[in-house]
Amino acid sequence: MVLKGMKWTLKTAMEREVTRLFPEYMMPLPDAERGIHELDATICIGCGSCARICPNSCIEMVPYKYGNPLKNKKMVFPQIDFGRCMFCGLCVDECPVSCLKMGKKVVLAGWNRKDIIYSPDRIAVKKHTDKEVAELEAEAKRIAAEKKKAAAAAAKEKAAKAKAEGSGAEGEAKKPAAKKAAAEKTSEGGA
Amino acid sequence: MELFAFVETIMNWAAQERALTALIIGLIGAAILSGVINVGAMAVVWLERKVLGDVQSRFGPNRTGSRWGILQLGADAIKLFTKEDIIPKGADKQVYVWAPIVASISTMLVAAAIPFGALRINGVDYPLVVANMDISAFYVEAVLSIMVVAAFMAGFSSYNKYSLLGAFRGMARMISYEVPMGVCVIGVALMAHSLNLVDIVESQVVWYAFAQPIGFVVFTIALITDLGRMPFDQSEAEEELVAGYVTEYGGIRWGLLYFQEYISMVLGSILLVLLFLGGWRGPSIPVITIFSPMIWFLMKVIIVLVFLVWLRASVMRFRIDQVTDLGWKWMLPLSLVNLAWAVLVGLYLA
Amino acid sequence: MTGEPLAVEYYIPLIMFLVMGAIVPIAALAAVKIISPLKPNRRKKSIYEGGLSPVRDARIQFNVQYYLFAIVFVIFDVEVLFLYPWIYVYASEIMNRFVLLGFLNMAVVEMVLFIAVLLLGLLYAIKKEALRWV
Amino acid sequence: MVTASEVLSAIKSAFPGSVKEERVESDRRLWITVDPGKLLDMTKFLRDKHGFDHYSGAAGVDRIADNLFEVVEILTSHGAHQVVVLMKVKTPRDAPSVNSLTGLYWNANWYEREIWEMYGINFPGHPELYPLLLPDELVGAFPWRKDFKGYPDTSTGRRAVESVTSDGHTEFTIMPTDKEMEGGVFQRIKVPNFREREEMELGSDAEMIMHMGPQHAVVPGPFLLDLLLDGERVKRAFLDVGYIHKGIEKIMENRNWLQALVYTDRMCYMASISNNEAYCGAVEKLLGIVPTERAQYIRVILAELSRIQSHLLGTAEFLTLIASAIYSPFMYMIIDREDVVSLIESVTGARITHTFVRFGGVRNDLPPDFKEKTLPVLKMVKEKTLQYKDLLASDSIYKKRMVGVGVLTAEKAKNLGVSGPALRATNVAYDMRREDPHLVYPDLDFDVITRTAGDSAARVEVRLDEILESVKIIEQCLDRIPEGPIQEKLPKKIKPEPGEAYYRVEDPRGEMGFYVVSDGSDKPYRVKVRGPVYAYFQALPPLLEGAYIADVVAIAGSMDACTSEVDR
Repeated sequence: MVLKGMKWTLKTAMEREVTRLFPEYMMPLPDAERGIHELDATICIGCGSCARICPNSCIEMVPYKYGNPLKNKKMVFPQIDFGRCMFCGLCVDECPVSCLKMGKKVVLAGWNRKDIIYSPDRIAVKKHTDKEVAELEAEAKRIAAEKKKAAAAAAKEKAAKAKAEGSGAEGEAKKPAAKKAAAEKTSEGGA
Repeated sequence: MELFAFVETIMNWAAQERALTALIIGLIGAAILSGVINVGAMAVVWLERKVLGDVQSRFGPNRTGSRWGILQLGADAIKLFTKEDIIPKGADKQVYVWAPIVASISTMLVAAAIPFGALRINGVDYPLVVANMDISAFYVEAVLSIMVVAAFMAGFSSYNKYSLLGAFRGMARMISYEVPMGVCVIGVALMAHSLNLVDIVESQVVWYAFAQPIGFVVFTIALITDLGRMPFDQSEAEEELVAGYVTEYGGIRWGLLYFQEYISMVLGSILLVLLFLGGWRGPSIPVITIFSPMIWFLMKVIIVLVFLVWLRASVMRFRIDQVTDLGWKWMLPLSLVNLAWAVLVGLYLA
Repeated sequence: MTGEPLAVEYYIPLIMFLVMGAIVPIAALAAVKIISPLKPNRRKKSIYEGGLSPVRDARIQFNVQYYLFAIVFVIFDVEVLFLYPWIYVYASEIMNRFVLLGFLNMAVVEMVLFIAVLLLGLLYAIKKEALRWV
Repeated sequence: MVTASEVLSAIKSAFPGSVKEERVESDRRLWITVDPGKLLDMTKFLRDKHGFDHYSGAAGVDRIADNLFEVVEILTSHGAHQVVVLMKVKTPRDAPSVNSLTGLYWNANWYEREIWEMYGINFPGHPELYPLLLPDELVGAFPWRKDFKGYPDTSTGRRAVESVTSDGHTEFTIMPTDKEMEGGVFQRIKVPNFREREEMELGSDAEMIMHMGPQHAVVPGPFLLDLLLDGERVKRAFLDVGYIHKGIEKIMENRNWLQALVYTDRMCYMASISNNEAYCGAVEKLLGIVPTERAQYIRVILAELSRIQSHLLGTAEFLTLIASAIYSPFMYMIIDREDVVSLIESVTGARITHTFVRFGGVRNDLPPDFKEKTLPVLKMVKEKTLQYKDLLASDSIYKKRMVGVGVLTAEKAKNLGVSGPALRATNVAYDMRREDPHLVYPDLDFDVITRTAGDSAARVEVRLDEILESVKIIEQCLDRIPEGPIQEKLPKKIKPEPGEAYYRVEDPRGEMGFYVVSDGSDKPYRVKVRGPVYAYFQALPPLLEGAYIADVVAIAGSMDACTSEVDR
C-alpha cells in the first residue's frame, strides 16, 4: 500500500524545513571553495600564465596602478570576465607565485555583461596604496638605474673581456628576440 | 401544450409576492456565495502550496506578504490579468472560449445546492443553503460532472495532441467512476431516507463513514478521481502530457480553468463532509453556540482538504488503464456491495 | 399543473447562479481585454508541441475502443438513474405489502435481479476486453 | 584467462597476413590494424569463436598527414574475458569506405552514422545512413575532418545571417559561403530528413505522431522522442538527438592537454569525476605515469561519492516522471544528495563541475577532518537508501506501474549494447571496476549488484543497491588511505609521445571509455568519448514499442539518461 509514503511525508511535515532563505542565510562554504578570484596584487608578477591556460580565454592582462612595480615590470594584472569563466581553477594552479586564489565569495550578479567583467581592482584583496606605489616605483627606478649602471659596467667589462677573448656575446643578443616572438605567439592565442 | 402550461405556472407564480423574495434571495445568495467560494478557493491554493512546502521540507510561499506569503495569490492574479490573451491558431474558437465559462457555471451550479454549514439558534440548526432542494444530493452529483465536460471542451478544441489525449483520459476517468460514485450516494440516501443534503446531515447520528465504511472509501476515491487529484491526475500528467487539456490555455483563461479546479475541490470536500462525515453536526461550543456547527463544519472541510493535498505529496500516479480497470473491476462491484449493505441495514436492522 | 409541486423557488436561485457563473469569467475576460497588451503573431499563436511544429494535425479518427467505454458507461448510468427513484419506493407502504416468504422485499428482489443482469453484462464486457484502455 | 597475445595469435593463425600492424599493450589491450577486406570476417570470427559479444563503439580518426582515415572498432566481451581489441581499419581519404558492422552488432548503427556524418566515411551495408547529430545545414560539411575550416568558413568572417520575418521575429540562418558552394567544398548530401522518415511510417488516420521533446517534461535535456501512437499505445518510437551538440571532441583537439580536461566535466555534470578520471587515465597511459597511491584513493573516494549523488538524483528524477514533481520522496532524495555534494565540494571546491583529477594525481588533498565529516553522511545515506528501498518495495502503485514494464532480457540488453545498471539489472555482472581494473579497485572488497528481472523496477533497485556498495567502498578507502604526495612528478610541458590509449571506467551510468590519440604535440590529436548514455539512447526506441505513453516516461526515466553526454 501507499501508507508508508504517507507516514513519511507526515513525519517530515512535523520537522523543520531544510531550505535556506538565500540572501539572508548563506550556506557554509568549505575552504576549498572555488568562488570569485582573489588577487594579491602585491606579489603578482604579471606573467600572464593564467591568461594563457584559461580554456575560455576569459582572463585579460590589463594595466593597473596599485601593484608592485618591483615584481611586475609592465604593471599588468588579470582582469576576469565572469560571463565566460567556468571556475575550473586552472589559472590558480598555473600561477607561479600563487597570487591568484579563488575565494568563498560566490554571489555574482550584474545588470549587464560589462558588470561581471571584474577589473584587477575588484578582485584584488591586497594592493598597495598610492604612497607605497610611489615609493616602490622610486625603488624600482633606483634599482633599474643601479642595474643599468651595473649592466654598463658589466658590458664594459665584457667588452674588455671580449676584446681579450674574441666574440662571445652573440648568444646573449639572440635571447631577447626569441622571447619577443614567444610573447607575440601567446597574444595571438589569447585573442 | 405542456410548455405553455409551465410558462403559465411561472407567470402565475411571478405575480405573487414570494417571487420577489426568491429572486432577491437568489441574487444575494449567488453574489455572496460566488465571493465566498472564490475566496475559499484562493485560500485552498495557498493552503496547498504551504502544506506541500511543509511536507517536502520547504517553506512554500514566503516572500510576498510576510513570512507566510499570503499575498502570493494576489500577485499571481495580477500577473494573470496582465498577461496577453492568445487563442492558438487552429483552435475551435467558440468551444475554446466557452470551456472556462462552462467550468465556472458548473461549479456555481453545484454551489447553489450545497449547504455551507449551519447556524445553531436555540438548539436548532438552520442550514445555510440557497436552494434547499428535495433531491439536492442527486442534483449535486449530476452537476459536478459538468466540470469534466468543460475539460473535454478545452482539450478537444485546443487542436493539440497532448490536450486531446488529456481530454480523452479525463472523460474515460469520469466515465469509470461516475457509476460507483452514484451508487455510493444511493447507499447514503437509503439510510437517510432522503436525497436532501440537509436531511442527510441531520440523519447522521452515526457518521455514514462508520455506518458504510466501504461506501466511504469508494466515494472518496471516486471523488478524488472526479476532481482529478493525485493519484488520479492522468488528464494533466505533466510528465507525459505537459499540462493535459489546459496545455494551450494561457493567461486568464488558464487561470479560470485552474481556479475552477480548486473551487470544485472545495465543493467536493464539502460534499464528502456532508455525506459521510456528519456535516456540521457536533457538540455545542459554549459562548459561541450560534457558530459551533459552522466551526465543526469548517474544521472537517479543512481536514479533508489537507488530506487531499497530503495525498498528492505522497502517492504515485496510476496509469490510465489501471485507473479505468480499478473503476470497473473494483470500485463498481464494491459500491454494489456497499449498496447491499445499506439495503440490509436500512431495511431490516433499522 | 399547479404552482406548488414545481417548487419554483428552488430553481429560480439556480438560474441566478447560472448567470453569476457566466458573468464572473466573462467579466474577467473583459477586464483582461482592457488591461493586458495584445500583440499576437504567428509564433505566439502556434500550437505547443515540445517546441517543434507538429507532424500532421491533432484531429485524428478516434479508436472505436473509446466508444465501447462510453456505451458501457451509458448502460450503467441508466442503472444508477433507476436506483434513485427506487430509494423512495422500496421502503414504502405499498412495497411492504409485497413480501416474499415473510422477509424478502419484492422491490429489493427486483433490483437485485436487475443489477445481476447488468453485472453479467459487465463481466462479459470485461471478458471481451471492451474495457481495455487503448 | 584469455590474454591479448592469445587473441592475437588466434587471429593471426585464422587470417594469416591480414594483420598489418600489431601492438600488445598489456594483457587487456590489443591494438591491431587489419586489412579492410577482412574486417567483417575477422569481427565475425572474434564474436563467434572468442566471445567478443560487446561492440563498445567506434572512432574515426583523420590522419591527414598520411592521407588516410582510420576507423577504430572497439570490441570487448561481456564477462567471457577482459581483452579489449581495438581494431583499426585504414581507408583512403579521397574515397573513404569501411564495411558496416551493423549486421554483426545491432548497436554499431549510431557509431557508424556519427562517423559518416562527421568524417564522410561511407559504410556500405548500413541500413539507415542518415545524419544523427548534425543539423540539416551542416550535413555534408564533415566538420571533424582536420581540414575543416569552420562553417561557414571562419577565415572569410561570415557568420550566421540575420533576417527579420514578417511578424517581427529575428531569425538566424547559417548559409554556406559562395566560395564553398562554388568550390564544391560544400556538397549537400540528399537524404530524407528526420521528419520525412517518420511521416513515411504513418499509416491509418487513427494514428498520430506526438512529439515528446525537445522541450518537454519527460526529457532530462533537449532531445526529440517522437511516438507513433495508436490510441495510447506506442507503435514505433523515433529518437532524434543532437539538439545541444557541443562538439566537445573537436574542441578538445584545439585545447592543450590540460585545458581539454575542463571539457570532460561538461559532458555530463552528474558524473564529472568519472569523466575526468577516464580522460586523465588515458593521458596517463600516454605519458607513462601512474598516479600516486594517495591520489588513487582520493579518486576512488570521490568517484564513489559522485556515484552516490548521481544515483540519488537519477532515482529522484525517475520518481518525478512516474509520480510528479510534487511527489515528496523526490525532494527527500535531493536533500540527501545535497549533503553528499557538499562533501565533494569540501574536497574539490565545486559542486558539480569539479575539474578535479589531474594527470598523475589530483588537484587538492582531502581536508583534514574529511573522515570525521564523511562517516556520518555515509551512515545517513545508508539509512536513507534502505528506507527508500523499503518505500518502493511497499508501494503497491509503484509495483503496479513498474514491475514488468520495459523488460530487457540479458540477450537483448547485450545486443542493444547497454551497460551499467540497465545491463546489470538483467543479471549480467558487467562492471568496469572488475572488468578493467583501474586505480585501487582490485584491492577493495565490493560486490557487483545484479538483478534478474530486467524491468524498470530492477534497474532502480540496482541503482539503490549500488549506493550501498559505494558506501562500503568509501568506508574501506577511508580506513586504508595512506599518507603521501597527491601528485606524481610531471614534465613541465605535457607533450605525450605519439601514440594512442584507451581507458575505461565505470561511470554511474555504465561504461565510459576515452580513446585518446597523441601526435606528440601539446594538444590531443583526437579524443573519442564512448559514453554509456549514448548506448542507452540508441536502445530506447526498440524498448518503447508497445508501451503506453505513461510507460514511455517510466522506461526512459529508469534508464537515467543524460542528454548532455549524448550530445557531447
